[in-house]
Amino acid sequence: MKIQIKLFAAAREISDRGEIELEVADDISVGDLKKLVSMEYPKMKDLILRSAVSLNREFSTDECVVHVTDEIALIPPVSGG
Amino acid sequence: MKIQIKLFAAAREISDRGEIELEVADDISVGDLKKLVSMEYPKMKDLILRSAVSLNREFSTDECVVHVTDEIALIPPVSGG
Amino acid sequence: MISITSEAIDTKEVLESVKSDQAGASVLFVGSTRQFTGEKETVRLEYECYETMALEKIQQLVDLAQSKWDIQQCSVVHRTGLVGLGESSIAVAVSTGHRKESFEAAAWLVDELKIRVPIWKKEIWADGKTEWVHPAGGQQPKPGTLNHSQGAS
Amino acid sequence: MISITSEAIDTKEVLESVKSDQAGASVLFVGSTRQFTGEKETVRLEYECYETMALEKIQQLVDLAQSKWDIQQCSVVHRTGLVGLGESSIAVAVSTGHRKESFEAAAWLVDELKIRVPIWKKEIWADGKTEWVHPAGGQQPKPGTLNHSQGAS
Repeated sequence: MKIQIKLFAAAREISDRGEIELEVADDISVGDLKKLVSMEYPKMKDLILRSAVSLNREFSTDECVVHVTDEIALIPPVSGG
Repeated sequence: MKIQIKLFAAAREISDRGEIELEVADDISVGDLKKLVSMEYPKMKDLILRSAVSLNREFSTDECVVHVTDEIALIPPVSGG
Repeated sequence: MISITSEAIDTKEVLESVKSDQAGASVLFVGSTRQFTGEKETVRLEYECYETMALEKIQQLVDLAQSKWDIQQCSVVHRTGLVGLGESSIAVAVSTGHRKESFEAAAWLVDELKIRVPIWKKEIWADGKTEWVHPAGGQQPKPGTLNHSQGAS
Repeated sequence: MISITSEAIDTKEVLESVKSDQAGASVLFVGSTRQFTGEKETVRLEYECYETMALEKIQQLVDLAQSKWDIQQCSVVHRTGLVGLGESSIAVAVSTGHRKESFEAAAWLVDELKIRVPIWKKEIWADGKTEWVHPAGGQQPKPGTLNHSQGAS
């Protein structure tokens, strides 16, 4: 399936784009998705290790399954306030 | 010596005046002064038991000595804020 | 800014008075007339103060707060006279480098002011009765208690 | 009032948004751009956010705060884009019957927002360098952690 991942902050700057598109296996886990993005974008690897993934604007765990309809984002450690 | 004592809040309302004048012994203690005021103004007695006395805008203890030049006030329990 | 005023408190001015480029955090506390205390209904409050002593005591509290926390700016304004429902009787503002200190110092200043500063509140109840608030069992300030060893515990 | 805005924050409006005759206490927290962090000098900050998620997360925090404390009104406003020295990036206001709850809830909301809401800060230093702030060892939010059993401990 084809998915889009929103990128923010350092992830957006490192990849120079606000969203990336990837072809991934159906029912891929969040953990595997993070590994895949790290391989495709090695410059983001360190940051991805410290980042969360949100599915439909909720934080997920590595075990969560990604669906094609999910709104997906990479959430580096936050620093608002 | 003749002294004036400033009164506030319930003490002012009970005595119906913002300041009272008393003839007291030289070097009277704050404790004795409070007793004297309680005798002169029995309606204030309960409140005086719970009140402090300030000398020159500093809280005093019963042992402090009152001087004729002191600025004296009866300070009922405060409730600002 | 330390002041006692019979006018309405300009809370925006109080907050702006603590502005500093060295501050990352500011906390403004505003106390106002609350309508209900349990079942009893307040229509307004009246504040009276021993102004010269109150100003000195507030200044002592501000000085002490500045010795306890790394404060950029600190303001305390108290109103006197009648204070209607929802109107402000007190505003305390503190600015600091980091937020923890702002919250702590502002809360401490309000706590201490309520114990140590000669200001009194009269409740004017909806049933027409009035009542000076002189808390029973309240800590009665003693000389020399306003020092570094106590307060923020 | 919950909002994310690229305009300057009107802190007076945020404070007024929590006004209530049932409140005896209001606390307004304002976070602003601090010039120095140790030896390093900041000239401005830039904030970026995942707006739809950030608004949902802030609403969840406000809902949770209202379940933890007896809050009259609660507002959270965060700014995005460039925020100059001394300008405000965040304003949180809480009104409650009594002051303890206002201080606690406002401090808790700021603490939690800094952990759980997808907003990021970029330091723009005086030497021309820039740096996204992604705290190391920071608590990484997990699903289901936003519940009653944690937070205000």
